[in-house]
Amino acid sequence: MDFDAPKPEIKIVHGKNIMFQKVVDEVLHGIEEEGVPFSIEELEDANPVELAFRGAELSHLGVGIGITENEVVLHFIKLKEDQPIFRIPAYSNEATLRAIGSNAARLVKKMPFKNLDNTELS
Amino acid sequence: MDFDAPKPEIKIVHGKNIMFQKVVDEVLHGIEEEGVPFSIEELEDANPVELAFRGAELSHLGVGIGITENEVVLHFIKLKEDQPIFRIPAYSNEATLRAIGSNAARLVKKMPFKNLDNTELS
Amino acid sequence: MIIAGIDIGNASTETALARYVDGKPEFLSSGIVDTTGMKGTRQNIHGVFASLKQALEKADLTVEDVDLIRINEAAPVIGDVAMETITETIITESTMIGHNPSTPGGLGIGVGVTVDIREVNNCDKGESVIVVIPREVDFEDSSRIINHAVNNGIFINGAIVQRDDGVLINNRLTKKIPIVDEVSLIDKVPRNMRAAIEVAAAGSVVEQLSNPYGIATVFDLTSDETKQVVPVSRALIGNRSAVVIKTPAGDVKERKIPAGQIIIQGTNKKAQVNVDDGAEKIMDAIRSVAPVEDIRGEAGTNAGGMLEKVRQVMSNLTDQLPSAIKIQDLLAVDTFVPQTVKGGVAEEFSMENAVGIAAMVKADKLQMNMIAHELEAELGVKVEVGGVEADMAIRGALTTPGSNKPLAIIDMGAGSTDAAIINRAGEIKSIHLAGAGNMVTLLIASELGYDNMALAEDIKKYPLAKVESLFHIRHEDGTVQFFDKPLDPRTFARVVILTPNGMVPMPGNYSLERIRAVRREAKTKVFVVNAIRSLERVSPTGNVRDIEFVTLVGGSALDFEIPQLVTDALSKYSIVSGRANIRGVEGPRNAVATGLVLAYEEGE
Amino acid sequence: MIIAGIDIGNASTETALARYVDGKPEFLSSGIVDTTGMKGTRQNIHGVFASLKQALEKADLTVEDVDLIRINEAAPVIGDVAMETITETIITESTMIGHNPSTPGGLGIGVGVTVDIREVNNCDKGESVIVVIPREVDFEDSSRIINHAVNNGIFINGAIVQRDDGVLINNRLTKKIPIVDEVSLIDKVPRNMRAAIEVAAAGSVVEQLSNPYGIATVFDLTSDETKQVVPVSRALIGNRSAVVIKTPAGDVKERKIPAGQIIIQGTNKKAQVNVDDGAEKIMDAIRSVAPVEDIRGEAGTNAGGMLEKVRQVMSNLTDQLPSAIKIQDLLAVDTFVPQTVKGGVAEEFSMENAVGIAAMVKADKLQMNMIAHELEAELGVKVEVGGVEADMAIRGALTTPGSNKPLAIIDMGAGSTDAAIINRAGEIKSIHLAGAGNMVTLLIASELGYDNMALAEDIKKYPLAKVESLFHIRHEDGTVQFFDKPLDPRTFARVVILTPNGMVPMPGNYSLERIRAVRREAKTKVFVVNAIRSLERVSPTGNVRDIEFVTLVGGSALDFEIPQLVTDALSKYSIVSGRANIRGVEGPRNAVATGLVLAYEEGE
Ligand SMILES: Nc1ncnc2c1ncn2[C@@H]1O[C@H](COP(=O)(O)OP(=O)(O)O)[C@@H](O)[C@H]1O
Ligand SMILES: Nc1ncnc2c1ncn2[C@@H]1O[C@H](COP(=O)(O)OP(=O)(O)O)[C@@H](O)[C@H]1O
Ligand SMILES: [Mg+2]
Ligand SMILES: [Mg+2]
Repeated sequence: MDFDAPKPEIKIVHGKNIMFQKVVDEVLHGIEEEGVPFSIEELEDANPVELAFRGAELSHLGVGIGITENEVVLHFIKLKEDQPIFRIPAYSNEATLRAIGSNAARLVKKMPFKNLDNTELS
Repeated sequence: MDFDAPKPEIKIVHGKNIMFQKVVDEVLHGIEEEGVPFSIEELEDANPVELAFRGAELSHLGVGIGITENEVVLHFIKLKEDQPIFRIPAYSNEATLRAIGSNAARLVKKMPFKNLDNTELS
Repeated sequence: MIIAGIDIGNASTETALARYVDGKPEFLSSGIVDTTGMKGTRQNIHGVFASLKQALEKADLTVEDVDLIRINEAAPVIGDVAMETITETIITESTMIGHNPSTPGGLGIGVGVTVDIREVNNCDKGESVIVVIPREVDFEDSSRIINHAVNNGIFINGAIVQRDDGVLINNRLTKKIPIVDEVSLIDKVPRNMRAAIEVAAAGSVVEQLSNPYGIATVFDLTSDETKQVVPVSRALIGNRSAVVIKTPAGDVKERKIPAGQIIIQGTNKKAQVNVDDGAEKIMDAIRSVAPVEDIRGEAGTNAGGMLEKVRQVMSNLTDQLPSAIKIQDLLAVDTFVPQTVKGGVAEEFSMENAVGIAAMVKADKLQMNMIAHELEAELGVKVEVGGVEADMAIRGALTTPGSNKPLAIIDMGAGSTDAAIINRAGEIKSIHLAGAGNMVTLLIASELGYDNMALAEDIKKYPLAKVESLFHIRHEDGTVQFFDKPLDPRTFARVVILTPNGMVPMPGNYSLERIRAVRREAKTKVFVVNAIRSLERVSPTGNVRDIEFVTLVGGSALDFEIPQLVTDALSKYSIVSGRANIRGVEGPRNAVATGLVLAYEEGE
Repeated sequence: MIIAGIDIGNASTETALARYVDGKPEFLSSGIVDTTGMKGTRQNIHGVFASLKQALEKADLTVEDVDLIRINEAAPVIGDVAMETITETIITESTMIGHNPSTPGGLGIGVGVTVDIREVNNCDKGESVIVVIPREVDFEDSSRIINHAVNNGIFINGAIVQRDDGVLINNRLTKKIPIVDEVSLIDKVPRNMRAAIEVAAAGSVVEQLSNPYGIATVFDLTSDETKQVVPVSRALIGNRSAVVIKTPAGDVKERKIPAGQIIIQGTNKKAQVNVDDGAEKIMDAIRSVAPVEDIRGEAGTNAGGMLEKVRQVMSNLTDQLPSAIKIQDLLAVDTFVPQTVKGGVAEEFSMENAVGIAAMVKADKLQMNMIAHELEAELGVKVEVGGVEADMAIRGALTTPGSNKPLAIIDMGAGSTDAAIINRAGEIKSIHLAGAGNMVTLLIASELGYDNMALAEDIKKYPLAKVESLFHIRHEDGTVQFFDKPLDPRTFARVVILTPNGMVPMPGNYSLERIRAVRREAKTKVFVVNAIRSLERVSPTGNVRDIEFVTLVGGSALDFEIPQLVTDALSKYSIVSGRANIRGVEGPRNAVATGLVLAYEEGE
């Protein structure tokens, strides 16, 4: 059997005209270090949870991240729309922003999540 | 963390006014024996691959089965729409019909597929 | 008349309630609660109340209905456990980094001189360099500097990075290099030294640096120098990435920690043995001087410390002078303990040898009569001390369907493993040995490097599973189980313990199979060994083979695999054994309590 | 001048090409192809051509440029392997069904008399029944009949089902019962007998029927009868579902298959040993009579058959009379082989003990001179036979950086493990032992129950992974790898071998860890054992400890874990060992070919 599929990617969705490129970048770095492909989309919507869920719908891995001025949200297609896995403030420090990106990748790679308070479960 | 999700089910989609209840039943028995929940939907569409993909979209497990007079198709949300995992004729024998149902469940349970020619990989 | 048999154990207090009709007991119900306070002390009374109340409620009776309470003449045995590491690994001047970052960068092997990335532009054209990148330099700067240096003709052949930036840096390089990241103590990486760095593909392990001749090839070593790098190469076996740095005096050593002697005083003989000779030698020594009167450790040594700690705990518990405490049996077990390597630069750890010890102490005769008196006063019911624990346990065990005299029992509790045997004539012989459930828990905790004993106890008692998605787990046997609601993200992709109170995620990176193997081995090392040791001692001939039937009783016989491990081992001696099923309904619990009721019938 | 060293091995033919300048060799290239035909026969010439051509092409040369070809004086050693099962399990009148259907129905334990479902309405009210449901009755009829019978006051306490209908039936019952399904040979289930059926929860195993006292409780057995059910209960340990049927004469036995004797004729002594005494005894016997002249099996026994088969294969290969073939070394290994239980009803299988044997035969001096002549004639280049294989291998191995005289090598090939040692004075001693790569492959195949040797060879050579979704796999070390395109559905949820030609799914239900353990153990049993055996023989003192340096060469030294297993084992004797790196570039390959070139320099 030989068949083909769309590229499996994590989808990051953020609001228009973003003033928070630094936040997006750190999240992307978290994904990149874990070696999972991703792509970015810009949408009007202002609710980060909706953005994240929209990302999960667009992603063929079912994993989406929504980013607004205020929040970064990680969502998974099999969850209820109003109940994402993780949400953190956009003003979180660099390590936490990277960690939520890592966790998106780890959801795909089936690896234990990083703690978002910068401590590993130990 | 306490959060909720829609019930994870395999979605079976078949054409309207079906004359092939027996086929549907055998597929369902295959799923039931494996212990995975399922639900059934009726749609106009006549193309079994489209029905199956529609099922995969509706299913929160991402697994759909499309059934028409002619064919039974197993699809998975992460695949390209025109490239389902398995397709068998609707006139297949009981064991094969059950097996495609089992395989839908096994896709969810992450268990090796049954061979659709009634032989286990050995 | 209504009789209650109550067994106060080290860990649990059990009740059997029966009505005597025509001189025959008819069992009504049973009760079990945790023992309150040290066995044989006044505090036990609360537990006795609770246990009795539980049984009475099940039978719809009250204390007033009870005519007689029989409590056990407790075996005066208490156990404690300790652990002593006997090897250590030391790195002098860091020469290797053998850790496994989850996301190293690049692939292959690179050799060069270690240079701080901020000084790399001082290097000469044509020089081969491994850059060292501390936390302060971010991945964008790092990759820019490297690309620039490479353009200037400096050979950058690898990188050692403090942050988790390996993939990020590599993705931005024009010429890809192997990168080891997450090296926490980067300041300890020596500069201006020759270094080799190797990163294997996903799923593979380093091949060059884990082979002494591979290191020799890289550094052009003489055969004498090659001999010196053997511990380095061995330590790197199985890693996906590695760094070796050649410092003039650097070395990795495994050394034995002199742990001191154990002195075993028998009735007639005396033996001394070094703890670092391992468990086998210690057990041989104990066997050679049996019966044991006392065991002491050489003063001022770790062995001394370990045994004196046990003695101290016992003395506190029993309110006796430490010098009056006699250690009368000891179970030593060889084990491994993960320990951080001294002098490592990336928190490398290695599995060090250790010896685990369970000690058993005979306390003063416990004050069961005092307890009986107080109970009688408080309840207004006649209370008597009903007989020796082992005798009662055998009587209880004989209610197991399919069992008959002659019969041996093994009572697997928390602190000690007790065995008793009854012959056709009804004569009973019994023995108490060090090492039981608590020892298993200790071994599990130390081999996995956990301080948390409650966690280790859960690992012991409950099966494991792997959380494979937010919605399903895979059990130890490969079966899959689905959940309607998503599982706690803290358990995601982790090994979990399936406790009755929910899934407990396991810290660390152990695979399910590893934890399972540790668990089963700990159970084998303690209970299989003690089953055979104890049967040897009670066998009329001293030979285990001459025992036909064994039933397993006690809390640890409830375990989901201990009985099968023991049964399997005993079957090699043609012994029929299995978990007891007291009165056909209680399983391995309630043997002594049941025996206390039955002994009344026999007029004891 | 240009010299080619060509090594014709049992499995591969290797070339080293060099230019001599000022009496010093400068290596240009190398070549490797599969050996054509049996080593030492005319057919080898095709392989020699191909191997030489490969090397020449890499160096941009032609045959005309070559001044001298040196081929090896081949070690006249051929190996073969065989396997003999020495225990079997037999069920007389089926008394148990111990298989593990993946989807049994219900939960718990049920006891009753076995009745065909079509006759259940003849049962009396109040009777306890286990229904037997053959293929002809579908799940809808079955559940209707059961519900109806239950309504009529018959106690249906369990079901034994031929089809995979357990869950389907159970879902349609008003009163849930334990159901074991997929019982293929349902006609062998005895009717009108007392039976007990147990189904455990997902992830758990049966507890009652795997305990002899549990079975005794269910069937109310006497202690003598309990003794008889021990093999039944043992066989059920670890299953999720089980059935035990009490037939008057039913029994499960494990019995030893008398496999016959092996007779080892040494130069001075002779020893006999029973094959069913196991590998250890056999190896002891061989050690006790060394040096061995010939090994024979007792005529008319399995042992005889096994060794005569080896002799026959050898005689065919070498064109000698079987009686002229002398077996001069033998490696026996204890192993387990999954075998279908005789008399089982659900294709139960059990792991039976077996002994695997690798035999080594010294053939006649091989005809290397004839090959040299033919080559010379065909190529028009001078060809000479260059020296004893072991000497050449040592010379080649000494080009490994970090190595020096004294040095030992272990050449790990396909049929034999050869060792050689060179002392400071340059004197060489060598030995050939039975058992190498092919033996590892055989052990893997038989322990996993595969007939397919090519599959077992792949398992040996390549790492495993688990396919966890249609898009990703998990490697042995836990690392995850993603794919853009969906993987072949035939690999889904299976353990796969990561061969260079893609993923090969493993048949059967083995876990990755199990296969990995079998693989590593097979490697240890053959190569670690033979490394020590062979070094003992070449050590000047007979003591392995007196060897300082060992390098590993040959095809099996390419393995991704064999060198590390051997290195680890030898390090316990304080021996520095590791994979050779011939000329600093060839890894463990090309030792003999390189040695052939170097020996010219020394004027040999
Ligand atoms: N369900 C269980 N599975 C495994 N071990 C158990 C279980 N319940 C209790 N234990 C173990 O049994 C031991 C206590 O046994 P018990 O017979 O109550 O001791 P004692 O006779 O000293 O009162 C402890 O080590 C405990 O961990
Ligand atoms: N990449 C590899 N990994 C593991 N084993 C290998 C590899 N390549 C060859 N082998 C094994 O090496 C053996 C052949 O070794 P070789 O040295 O070529 O034999 P010979 O010296 O008899 O020609 C075979 O058992 C084969 O399975
Ligand atoms: Mg990293
Ligand atoms: Mg089934």
